[in-house]
Amino acid sequence: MPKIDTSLFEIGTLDRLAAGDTDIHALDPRAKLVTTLAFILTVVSFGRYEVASLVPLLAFPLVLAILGRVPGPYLLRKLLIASPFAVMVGMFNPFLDQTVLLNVSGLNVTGGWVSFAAILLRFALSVTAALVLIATTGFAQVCMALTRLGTPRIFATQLLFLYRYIFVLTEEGLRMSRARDLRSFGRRGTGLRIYGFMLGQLLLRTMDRAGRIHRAMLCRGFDGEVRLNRRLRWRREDVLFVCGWLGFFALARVFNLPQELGQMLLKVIA
Amino acid sequence: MSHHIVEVQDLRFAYPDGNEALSGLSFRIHHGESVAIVGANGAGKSTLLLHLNGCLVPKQGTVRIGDFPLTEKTLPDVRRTVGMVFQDPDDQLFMPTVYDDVAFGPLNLGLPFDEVDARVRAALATVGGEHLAKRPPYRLSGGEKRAVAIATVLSMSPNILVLDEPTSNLDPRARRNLITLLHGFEHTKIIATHDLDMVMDLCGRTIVMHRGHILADGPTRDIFADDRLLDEGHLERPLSLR
Amino acid sequence: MSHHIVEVQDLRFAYPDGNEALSGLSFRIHHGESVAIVGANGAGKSTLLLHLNGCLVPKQGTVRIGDFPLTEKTLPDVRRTVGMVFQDPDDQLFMPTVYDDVAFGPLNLGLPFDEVDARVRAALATVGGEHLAKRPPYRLSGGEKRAVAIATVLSMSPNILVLDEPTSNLDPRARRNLITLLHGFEHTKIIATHDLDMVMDLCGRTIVMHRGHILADGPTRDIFADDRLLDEGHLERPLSLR
Amino acid sequence: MHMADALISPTVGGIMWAATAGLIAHCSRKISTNLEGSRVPLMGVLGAFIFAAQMINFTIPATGSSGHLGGGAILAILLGPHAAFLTIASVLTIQSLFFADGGILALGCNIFNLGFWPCFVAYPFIYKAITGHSPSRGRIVTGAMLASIAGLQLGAFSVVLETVASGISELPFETFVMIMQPIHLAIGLVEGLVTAAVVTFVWKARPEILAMAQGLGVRTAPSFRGVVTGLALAALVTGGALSWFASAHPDGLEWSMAKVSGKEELEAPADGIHAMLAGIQEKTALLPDYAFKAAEHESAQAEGEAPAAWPAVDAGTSTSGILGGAMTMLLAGALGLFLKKRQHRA
Ligand SMILES: Nc1ncnc2c1ncn2[C@@H]1O[C@H](COP(=O)(O)OP(=O)(O)OP(=O)(O)O)[C@@H](O)[C@H]1O
Ligand SMILES: Nc1ncnc2c1ncn2[C@@H]1O[C@H](COP(=O)(O)OP(=O)(O)OP(=O)(O)O)[C@@H](O)[C@H]1O
Ligand SMILES: [Mg+2]
Ligand SMILES: [Mg+2]
Repeated sequence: MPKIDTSLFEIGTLDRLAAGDTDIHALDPRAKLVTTLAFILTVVSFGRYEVASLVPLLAFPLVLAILGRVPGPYLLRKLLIASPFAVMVGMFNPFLDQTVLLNVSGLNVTGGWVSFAAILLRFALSVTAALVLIATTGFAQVCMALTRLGTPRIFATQLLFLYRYIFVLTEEGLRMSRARDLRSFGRRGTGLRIYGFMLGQLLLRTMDRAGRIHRAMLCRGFDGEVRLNRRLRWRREDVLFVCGWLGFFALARVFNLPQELGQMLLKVIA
Repeated sequence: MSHHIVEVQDLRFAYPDGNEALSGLSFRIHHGESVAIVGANGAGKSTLLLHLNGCLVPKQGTVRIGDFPLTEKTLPDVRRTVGMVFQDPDDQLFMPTVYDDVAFGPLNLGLPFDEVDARVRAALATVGGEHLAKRPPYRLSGGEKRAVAIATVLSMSPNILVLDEPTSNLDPRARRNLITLLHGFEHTKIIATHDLDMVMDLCGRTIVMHRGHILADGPTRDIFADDRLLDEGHLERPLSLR
Repeated sequence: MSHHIVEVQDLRFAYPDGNEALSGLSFRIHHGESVAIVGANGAGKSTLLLHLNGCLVPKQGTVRIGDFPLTEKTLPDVRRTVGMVFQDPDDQLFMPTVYDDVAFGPLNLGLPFDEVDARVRAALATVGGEHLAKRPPYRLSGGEKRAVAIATVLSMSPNILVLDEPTSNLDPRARRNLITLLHGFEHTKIIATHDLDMVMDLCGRTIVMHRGHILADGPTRDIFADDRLLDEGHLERPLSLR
Repeated sequence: MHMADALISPTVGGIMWAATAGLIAHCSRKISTNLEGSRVPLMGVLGAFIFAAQMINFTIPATGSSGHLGGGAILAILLGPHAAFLTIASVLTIQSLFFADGGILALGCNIFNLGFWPCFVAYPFIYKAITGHSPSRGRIVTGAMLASIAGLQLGAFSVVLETVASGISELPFETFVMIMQPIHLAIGLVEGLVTAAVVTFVWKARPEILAMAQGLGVRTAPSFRGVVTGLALAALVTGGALSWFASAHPDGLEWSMAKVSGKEELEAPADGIHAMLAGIQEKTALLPDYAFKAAEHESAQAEGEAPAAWPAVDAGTSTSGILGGAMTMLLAGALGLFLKKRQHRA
């Protein structure tokens, strides 16, 4: 229960952030969506032992977060909350893969540790990119971009509805849960049987509500399609944004930028 | 002008579980009238309203809006003419932002972008909700939600406004503001409610329903003066008349 | 006897999104008092009620029920003492029949079968709902649901009754019946509502809330005579006082 | 059991995305043509119900821990397979975008694992087969239980396959299976109980709702069978592709198993995996872990010498790597500061 509670609160925060009006917010949602997808694909296409060469990619979420005024501490907190699965599965790598890859001044670094670090870095990159996308775009806009990019309309519409009614229904669920707890005295009443009744009850109410919403929609001329009164137009900024970042991703993917930089430095020093 | 007439003849309706919610109603509401539908819980008020724009289809009897009986074919026209405000604004505000919600109807009418925008602004201005345009509906207070729900209907410029318990859960000031707002509309208004004091303020005519029937239909003052009738309809004389 | 005292001191509470719903409240309600909590939409009434039996935990300040501060340890006791009726009876009625629903609390208290049965019957009789015992709650009318919701709480024989908007969506007769019913209880009663006429009928004392604060706390007659206060609290003079 | 982006390879992610996208497109067509969009609000709101149901929890008998509803099976029963699949897909989308549960690339896998099996396998072949046209309490309970368990087992097994085929995690196949399947048997049992309880409640209170859902299935029955066949084929192909990847490059599995069993000598070829990463062609490929290994073996054999593998680093490269990495971090920090400054001035 606390988990979904805080998750909902997070949705609220993302909503608030998405209402901002920075240059990043002003970009076409399609541009941001496409670039973010390309970014994630780039990130996961790196080899499993590549850590250093992933580092330059940090630039993407970082720049967007700063320009789009997404607070860093917030992103960090979200990362931490979401990390357990990746950490849990990746954690085995150091034990299972003991090949020595590096020897840094007498300290053996095994492949397992390197790939573990790579997993964590990929995780951080892909999750922050997705969060920054929502925080600078807003869910409705992302849905709209999805439709424009070929996602079936019915799916996008459905997503919008789901999103809208999460709040209404979780409130209902919370109130029912409260009502039960008040008469349960922490002992009985929280078993499966009662739970089934409660969920059933909640489900019936939910379906009734769906019926009422559908009626409300029909009353306003709903014909199977949900339209938004916004125009999407590619501007020069959007094209620049997409091309610039895609170029950068390609660069970072092809050249090991840190490596090159290090070699240059070494040469300069030498 | 006859376009704004609402006529119901011998209307019957049963829910799928066999419950006969309306068992033979007839009335006729004229252009510009403001009519209250009152009665006990479960008398059939909400069910009746749902028939006025074809949300429910009668088992028997007819509903006419203007010169046309309500049929499959006239449905789109009727829905544009009859604007319906539901009891729970959460059922009516389903879009991501207030703006999108108010624009939903006009967009479905196929209006051009600028016309839609103008209508949305006008409708929000009428209910005093311009500043809410960008907010998501679930963040609004009860009174704000109700006002926006009315705006979503106004933006389709209906001729007839149908409201189901518009003042429920509003604080006294929000209620007063709403009543003032409704006073300002010259639409035909049909309002189902338990708030008899609002009826006194707003409606010249009252229809009393009881178990799917019409118990009485007449000038509000007369109806509220008839204690036996009120008692039969599970009603009470409004305080302003005591 | 002191067991029935409700004391709130400097209560503060903020929802997770940072919204400060209560910002420093203090009051003391004595045994047998009947107190109304009124105020605008969003003033914090419901939030306050949820603190009185530990559904929400204060960020700062204390709640005392009887002689004990409300803590994790005293929670079960407090919940038996304070019976809470929610605004929407649907939230509260989740068992397959009315009987089961009213028996739910006493069963969880670990009472023997006969005692539970006796309590259920008594509670249903008090609200005039004996004939509903076998019906499923989701098939009841609004007024019936409300009565049963109160019975579910009465069956635990609380000393303090807390009600959130008990008259909302009731028809005038159901509302009158409820008021009569509540009149008959010698419990301490705390009622959050927008129905100021019910307050006039039922509560000797009124607390006016505004934006998480207490704007006024005193005899109902005095409060409703103070037009400036009422205006500040988004209220109106009840019709029975005009 | 949501998979995360960090743990899957682009190949696996991409294949599953394609499979899922195909399924979504197919289901959308089914629904929009059959039902004129009228089920859209119901689907959306039921999706939200899955979240709301998590507000209520229950105590699992004898363990004292608490559980809640997962949702795949119940949605399939209430909505029929197509609408349910779309609803599950949208629930998972929200979770991945807002709760960072799973990830965008892994979304394809997650939707497939948690949506395909309950909707297109467990529901038609288990639940409907058992309840038939004359549901009784016993049949509903049995059907719901078995469908939930089967759906989750298949889903969990897919997670294992996808993870192992991706080769990012070092967890060996067998170990992973031994962890995942029993855990999900327990989860499936609980989910089955809950699903059965809720469905029987609805069946008693409002039988018409279930009849309606079932009726939908019946109405689409002729094409439905075709769909299931098609989807089963798709699943076979997908599964085949996955196992082809696994078997064509067996070292992903064998290598890690060998590790567990302590056979160190198998390591050398594994180290060669990234040997060719110097070449731009391979660098830009989307299949870093598997696809080029064969090629690399061939070329290594052809040239008769093992190229210097990145992991077998010489001191010079690693120093420059570390130095460069640190510099990049510094640069990023500087960039950040610069942007912040500019913003304040703006
Ligand atoms: N979806 C439904 N299925 C079956 N019966 C229903 C349904 N909705 C309403 N009813 C029944 O139809 C009758 C009329 O209900 P309706 O909601 O129209 O009453 P109402 O006058 O609006 O009551 P209230 O004042 O409580 O809103 C009642 O007996 C009610 O129980
Ligand atoms: N779950 C929640 N999360 C965040 N804010 C909330 C939540 N519930 C209520 N609030 C906010 O807390 C404040 C007090 O709300 P509360 O429900 O207590 O008001 P109320 O006086 O009961 O209003 P009403 O008369 O409309 O019932 C409001 O500003 C409301 O928006
Ligand atoms: Mg009604
Ligand atoms: Mg309240």
